Amino acid sequence: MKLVTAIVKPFKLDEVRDALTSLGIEGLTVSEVKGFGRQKGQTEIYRGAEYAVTFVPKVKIEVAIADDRLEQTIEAIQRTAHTGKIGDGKIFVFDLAQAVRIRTGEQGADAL
Amino acid sequence: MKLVTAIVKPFKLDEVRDALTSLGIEGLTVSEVKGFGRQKGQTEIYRGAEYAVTFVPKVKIEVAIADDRLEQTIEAIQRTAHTGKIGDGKIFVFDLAQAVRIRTGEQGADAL
Amino acid sequence: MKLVTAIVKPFKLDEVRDALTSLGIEGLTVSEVKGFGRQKGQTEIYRGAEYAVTFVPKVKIEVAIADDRLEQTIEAIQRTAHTGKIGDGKIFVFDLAQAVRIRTGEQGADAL
Amino acid sequence: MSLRKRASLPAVIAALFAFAIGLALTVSAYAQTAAPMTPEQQAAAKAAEAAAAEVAAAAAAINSGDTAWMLASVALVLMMTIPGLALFYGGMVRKMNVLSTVMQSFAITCLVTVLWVIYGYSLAFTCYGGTCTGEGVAWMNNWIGSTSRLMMNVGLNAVNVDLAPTIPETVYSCFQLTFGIITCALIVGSVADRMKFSALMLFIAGWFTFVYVPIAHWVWGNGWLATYGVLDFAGGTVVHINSGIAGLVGALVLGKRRGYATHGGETFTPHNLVLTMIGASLLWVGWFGFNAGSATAANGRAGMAMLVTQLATATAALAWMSAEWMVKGKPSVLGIVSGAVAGLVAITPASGFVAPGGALVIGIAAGVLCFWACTSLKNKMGYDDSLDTFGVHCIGGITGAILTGVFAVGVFSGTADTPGGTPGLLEGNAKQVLIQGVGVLTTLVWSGVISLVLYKIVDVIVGLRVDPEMEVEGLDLGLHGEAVH
Amino acid sequence: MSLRKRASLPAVIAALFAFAIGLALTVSAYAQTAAPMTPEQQAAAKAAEAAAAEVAAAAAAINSGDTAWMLASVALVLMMTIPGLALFYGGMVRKMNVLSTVMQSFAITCLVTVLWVIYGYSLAFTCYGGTCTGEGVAWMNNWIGSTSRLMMNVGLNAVNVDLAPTIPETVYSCFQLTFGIITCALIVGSVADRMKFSALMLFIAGWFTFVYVPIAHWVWGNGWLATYGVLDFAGGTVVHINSGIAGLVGALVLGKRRGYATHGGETFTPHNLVLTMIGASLLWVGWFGFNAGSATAANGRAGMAMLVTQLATATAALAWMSAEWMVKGKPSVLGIVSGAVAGLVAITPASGFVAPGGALVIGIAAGVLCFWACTSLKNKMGYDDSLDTFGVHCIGGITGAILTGVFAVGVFSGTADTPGGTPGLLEGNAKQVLIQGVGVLTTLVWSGVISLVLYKIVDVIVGLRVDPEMEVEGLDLGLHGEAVH
Amino acid sequence: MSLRKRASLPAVIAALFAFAIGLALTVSAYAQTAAPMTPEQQAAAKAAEAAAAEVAAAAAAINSGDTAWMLASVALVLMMTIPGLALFYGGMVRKMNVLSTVMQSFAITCLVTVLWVIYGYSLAFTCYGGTCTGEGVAWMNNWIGSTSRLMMNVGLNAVNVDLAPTIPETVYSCFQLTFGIITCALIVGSVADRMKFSALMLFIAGWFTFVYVPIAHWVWGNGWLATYGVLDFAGGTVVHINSGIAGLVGALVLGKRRGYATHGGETFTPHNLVLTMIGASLLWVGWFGFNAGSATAANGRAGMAMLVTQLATATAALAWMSAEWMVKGKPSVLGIVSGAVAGLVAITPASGFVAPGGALVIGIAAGVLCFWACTSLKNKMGYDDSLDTFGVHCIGGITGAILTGVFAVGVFSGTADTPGGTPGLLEGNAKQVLIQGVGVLTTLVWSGVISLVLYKIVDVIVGLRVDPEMEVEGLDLGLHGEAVH
Ligand SMILES: Nc1ncnc2c1ncn2[C@@H]1O[C@H](COP(=O)(O)OP(=O)(O)O)[C@@H](O)[C@H]1O
Ligand SMILES: Nc1ncnc2c1ncn2[C@@H]1O[C@H](COP(=O)(O)OP(=O)(O)O)[C@@H](O)[C@H]1O
Ligand SMILES: Nc1ncnc2c1ncn2[C@@H]1O[C@H](COP(=O)(O)OP(=O)(O)O)[C@@H](O)[C@H]1O
Repeated sequence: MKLVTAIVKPFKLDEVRDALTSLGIEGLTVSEVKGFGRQKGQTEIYRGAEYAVTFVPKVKIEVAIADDRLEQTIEAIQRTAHTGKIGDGKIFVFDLAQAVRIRTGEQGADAL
Repeated sequence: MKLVTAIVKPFKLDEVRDALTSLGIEGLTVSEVKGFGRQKGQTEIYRGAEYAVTFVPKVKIEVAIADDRLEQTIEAIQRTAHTGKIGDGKIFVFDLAQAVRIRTGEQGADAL
Repeated sequence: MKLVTAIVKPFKLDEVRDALTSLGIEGLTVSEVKGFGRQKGQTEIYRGAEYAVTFVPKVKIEVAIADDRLEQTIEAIQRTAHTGKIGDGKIFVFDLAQAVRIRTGEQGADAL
Repeated sequence: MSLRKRASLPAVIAALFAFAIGLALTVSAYAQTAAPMTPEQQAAAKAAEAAAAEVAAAAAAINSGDTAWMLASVALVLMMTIPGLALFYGGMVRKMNVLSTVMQSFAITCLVTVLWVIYGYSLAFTCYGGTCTGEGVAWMNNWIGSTSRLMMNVGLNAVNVDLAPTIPETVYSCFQLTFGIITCALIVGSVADRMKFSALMLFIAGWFTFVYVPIAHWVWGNGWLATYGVLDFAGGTVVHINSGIAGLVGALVLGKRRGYATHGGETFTPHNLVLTMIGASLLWVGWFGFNAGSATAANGRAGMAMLVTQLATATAALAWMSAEWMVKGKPSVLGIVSGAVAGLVAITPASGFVAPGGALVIGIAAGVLCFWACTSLKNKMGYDDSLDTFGVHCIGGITGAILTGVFAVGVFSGTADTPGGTPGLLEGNAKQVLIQGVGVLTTLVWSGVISLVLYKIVDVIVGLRVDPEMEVEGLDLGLHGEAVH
Repeated sequence: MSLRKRASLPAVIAALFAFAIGLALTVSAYAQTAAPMTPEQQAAAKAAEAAAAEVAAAAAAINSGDTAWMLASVALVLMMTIPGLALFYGGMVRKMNVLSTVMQSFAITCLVTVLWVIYGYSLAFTCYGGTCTGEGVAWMNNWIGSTSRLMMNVGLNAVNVDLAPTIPETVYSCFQLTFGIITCALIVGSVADRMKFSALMLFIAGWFTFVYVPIAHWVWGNGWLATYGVLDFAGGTVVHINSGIAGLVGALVLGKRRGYATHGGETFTPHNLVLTMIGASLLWVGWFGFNAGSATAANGRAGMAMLVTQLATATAALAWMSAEWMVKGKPSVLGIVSGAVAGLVAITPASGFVAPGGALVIGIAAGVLCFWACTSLKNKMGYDDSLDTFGVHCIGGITGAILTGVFAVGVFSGTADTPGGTPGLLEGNAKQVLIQGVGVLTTLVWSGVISLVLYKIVDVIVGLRVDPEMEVEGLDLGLHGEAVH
Repeated sequence: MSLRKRASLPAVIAALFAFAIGLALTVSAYAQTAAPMTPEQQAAAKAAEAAAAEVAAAAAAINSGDTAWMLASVALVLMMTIPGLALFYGGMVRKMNVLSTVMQSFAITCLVTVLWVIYGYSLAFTCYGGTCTGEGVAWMNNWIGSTSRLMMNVGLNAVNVDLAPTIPETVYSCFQLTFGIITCALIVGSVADRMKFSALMLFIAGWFTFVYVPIAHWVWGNGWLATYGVLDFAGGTVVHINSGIAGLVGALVLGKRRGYATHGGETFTPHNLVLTMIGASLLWVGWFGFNAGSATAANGRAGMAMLVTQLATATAALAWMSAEWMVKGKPSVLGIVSGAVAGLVAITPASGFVAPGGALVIGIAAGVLCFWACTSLKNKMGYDDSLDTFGVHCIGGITGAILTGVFAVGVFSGTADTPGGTPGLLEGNAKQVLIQGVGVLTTLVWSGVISLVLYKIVDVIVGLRVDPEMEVEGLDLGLHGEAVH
């Protein structure tokens, strides 16, 4: 099993989720994060004090999948999260040693 | 070492933490996330516009442990986070290549 | 590739980011988390009811790097996030199976 | 079943509207027809005629300055409930329940307004039989007012000659309405976080009718407590003891909130005390309309009421803060604002009767006693009065009601006929303390008992408490389909 | 280019200030010089002199009670816009746009104030030629007022003898100013989330001048609609229909918000309805100044206006809530507060004319009709009226304007000369409903057409809509360089 | 030690209460006893008797309209501080300090109230020796008032014949109290984010006593600055320059906030400008009570004060916004609301003296100068005036005080005896500008020096600044044991 983590622009969240759902993926977990990278944030100005906002809002999508779905998952995320502008984000893939569904105790790919 | 990540219902947090503490685990890290899965969210209605809330609030608990504690940790989480209803959440396990305690520089299992 | 995760005190964020930037690291992702550990939180009192705040605010910094940068990255984080007081936090290192830059489709270390 | 649930309460409201419209038609038709009369009716008619002449004379006596102040007071007192009390309470609950909490204040404001105009004002603030003072007062007026003002059927220049002779009766009715609103809305502090919205609406409709209206009449409508000599300038008994005890009974009937006091977690910490601070501030500001407005005139008594209100409030806030600082080690925002509200509550019955010296003592007493009630008494007794309506309003109200009997300055309530007014214990009239005690006890018993009955009835009809699951996942989404993001 | 963009609007504002200062100098200089006059000028001067004498007499008639209430009313009505409306709207948008939304209300308050003092009051609330009643009224006064009050060039004790004879003219001007402010600010509800700040400022400057000022004069400044007999106590046509239709036209010209209704996500959920509840509550409280203040006196009519306002508001809130509960299954905070605002809107034109029975029906009608407009009509028609300015204010305003013609109680508007006042349909004067209809239609057409022209002009000058990217990433950061953290 | 720390301040407050109660007893006892008198005392007694007769006459002169407006004004001005100023400041700090910031405004409100009633009003607003005008005025009255009103020992119908002859003295005292409150509360803007709560309370107690009370007496209590001819209608010197300079001294003594200006991060961005917008709006609305209320009557002067307040505020807001737009490229919410407050500050001393033309210039000047002070001057000088109390209030206050001397319209301050009133430079009285300058300088020096001494004393007693660790982790948890979740 793999855990695919995607860091994408917030307004792309719905699209990515829909794409993953249509692959048959039934669950994922989302968190709000702040990204630092090539994309520069805007500047906030308060009574003359300028603060370069180096962090831009992103969402992190985590989805655990069986190994054989890795390719199509990456493809789906990349396709839907893509705008072509700097700051589109990253996909990171990790090996998942184990997965458990708390409700049933199922383990491995069944738990996803 | 392993990193155990559990995605559970928010009101179960205190119970899970207490169970882990009583196993002798001394630290963990928690974040607020939104889950998408079989459990359906409620519907919000604003002036006639209905928004199906597809994401439900969850908390993510991350706990790094020595390998030999894996089983009891999973068991403790599953026992306490369990309600039997859809949406109880998942446990994911990762291999942890390295751990460092920033304060002391200790490495490996000592750092936990 | 590795993914280095550091859980540090919030007011250290800017310093850590600057140190990583000066190593040539170009991106990272930050989230707000709550930590439970040896450091005890403060007590909140509301109309006589005392709530020991067992969770203290922390930030989680995630940075994906090429393998050969691991050492200096860990060193930089530890140096800058260090105060010597309990609660300085942890560094966890994971193997990263794959990385993709969404904008370009670049893979592996090029994507970072 | 689900349909029944859906439709029931709105249907009741629709029926209420239909009834009110019918009443309005009847009332205005009645005003134009003249059916043959029985002799008693003729006598009553004569009295009414005489009263009408009096009204006409009084109408000429509408004072624009007094009216200006009372119009402003209505705005101030309404602001106490929305947004004042809504925020005061809303900031203290958990984030998932904040909308349901502010909804309660808002909906009660609407419901009580409609009931007030239909029958509340008439039953509470007019006199049974039409005569309020002197020989001709009907015995029944001890208990309830008349139906002469159903649907507020009055002309532009009508005045309530007995209770507010220098302002339009419409303004006086609006002013007293805002008191009815906040009294009902205060109760929700005790039952927050777990009571069904529909159950609350039903309970309030009953409580307003069978508790608020009669007690308001007894104390302020020349009823038996007024005749007996109870002093309550702006509502220590009618408003605060009354709602406080109804809240406590509700907390006991409903039982504790799920998870309350069983865990040491941060589960029940207030989610945003900035809202609570705004609410407390608007309560304070609006309370000038409440207390100084209760003079129903822009005069020296209103001024003194304002001054002692300001002083007692500040004193009680500092007293609670100091007590907390000594006992718990830190002065808190929730502490100082709770103290301020306790001071406002306690000075309420006293505000037109006491001088600054008395206000100071009342403030200190209220701050310390309410602090004790909310932090020690509650824990010892083990009830879950969620936002301390009992601890602040009932205890503060009792403190103020009794101390009014101690510190009343006779000349402040003097009239042309009785320039000495009603003095208190310090001026040698020890009996007044006992009279005040009777007012307190009456309110505790009547409100306590009727409230209990009403909770039980409502429980049978729609059930008082939300599902356990909804309680855990939040009332905002569960009851109202909304959330603060 | 970027410089041009930066400097253009501030430069316009600077020019405005320069002009105003020049005007102030001219006006006060003019007051001191005496150029030789033409015969017509002499006649005019004589009329003016007579008027001045009248003014002096009237000045003696300043009533401190009336003045006290009107001073308080100014504060109340200003509070309706800032912070009231700002919060009502601000809570309904997404978090990334909340600052831009509250900025709009605040900036409009400032802009309209300056324009008002320079020329708005004079053109709207004085009479062309100096005579307002009787034979001598100029035909032009049907359309526009005079320039006699440019820069509010009056003494301490001047009064507007025709419109508010018992209070200082400065106070009357401030009072009417607050109406101009909120009318302009209401419009932003329709164009929120996508209109450029600079475009909005330009549009409002034009709309205030070419729509608000004339219509206010027609209805309230003895203009043609007043003469024609249209009843509008506090602004059903002038304020609500007027702004509501301007909003709808804006929503149509701008088009839908990016992503609106194409996705089922939670994208467009209001971010914080606690803010909206605060806003609605302050609107309600402030509306007492609006409606009861429109009596321009602290008297029985103000009292009745207050009472019916309270009743209609509560009724409409319960009506909307009940309708929603039946149709959608849950009563919501946004629903009940929207209903309250709908009730406030609908009772506005009626407030000095109807009795509680009429208020009750108006409240029910407003609650149900506006609910239908916001939840069904809008979706059927497919426009994106972001925060329902049209659905609540235009529909509610029309409801109230027409029903005023039905429920008007003649004696409420009676004067010494015409004690019968203007009755409505129920009292046998069916024609009044038609007259009201003319007022409604006139406002819809004039405001609709001129607004359309103004939007188009502004679009050419600076462009109406923000970049797509800014719309997605939030107007707070994009337009104002700020964010709520 | 820890116990000492815990108990010290609450103990001081307890002692204060004990003292006040003792005083109340003494004062009322004194009112009833008659000790043998020295000749001087007898003379004084005679004067007092005469004064008493005058009082009785004046009591009959209580005007209900004026009283209505002043009662409302008290509510409005209290609302400026709580919740107004509390939110204005609270929104600008970081989230971890918001509760500590609002706590400061609330606690100061309470503390100043108690001190005011005990001795503040008496020392500031009565005349030493009992005579205020004419020959008999004591020389000492240049410096300080009398002790005749300790514990506000007055009857219902007492009036302050010299300063507010048509309203109850209790109301006048409450009105002036609200000025004392906000002046003290303004200071916290400079020392926010780092000053200990206990230190602040001690400092304010001293500052109120040794700075606010005397300066209020000098300018408004017939003291030497009043006699000298300084014009300050509603508090340019007494309130704004006074608190602004005290704030600056505090910022300098405390030093910069930890991390201020050393990092480019987003560390010091305001956490929620919606709160700041609410605060600014309530300040604006409440300021009508402040400025128009300073006429202490509901008359034409109050009306003109209201009009110029509205105009100058709007103008300054647009001026600041435009300046920012040109210089920084974007108009911001914080900018426009800061400009509004700057305008309110600057028009304050001028409000009863200038016409709309003058108000316009004052508004522009205030907007531009305060923008410059907050964005350029501060950075150049390098002090850390956290929320710009100096930049807005001191600079704005000086601007207004001086320009009052330029634009004063003589007849506005005319009385029956001196119908010409006090004109300004534009009406040929250049000297007035210098007189205004003396008022400004006096305030700067007295407040600056005494504040410095007080800060140093408090530093020795409890220490001014919180621990570095607490400053980094947040004052809400550290000082008050609370947090916004
Ligand atoms: N090395 C990294 N480790 C972790 N997160 C990263 C890393 N580099 C970039 N990111 C995340 O990806 C986001 C987008 O990266 P950025 O460099 O701005 O643009 P792009 O993805 O187009 O190269 C960043 O905001 C950050 O959240
Ligand atoms: N494949 C997945 N990858 C990541 N997180 C998941 C995945 N499936 C489910 N989750 C998380 O687990 C939560 C519970 O899953 P859900 O399908 O609703 O119920 P259950 O755990 O009972 O099967 C989801 O809300 C989501 O946060
Ligand atoms: N076993 C663990 N797994 C995950 N996170 C941990 C673990 N132990 C500690 N942490 C995180 O590290 C933070 C600091 O740990 P703590 O024990 O308080 O101090 P120290 O790092 O000085 O030992 C905690 O607040 C928590 O967020």
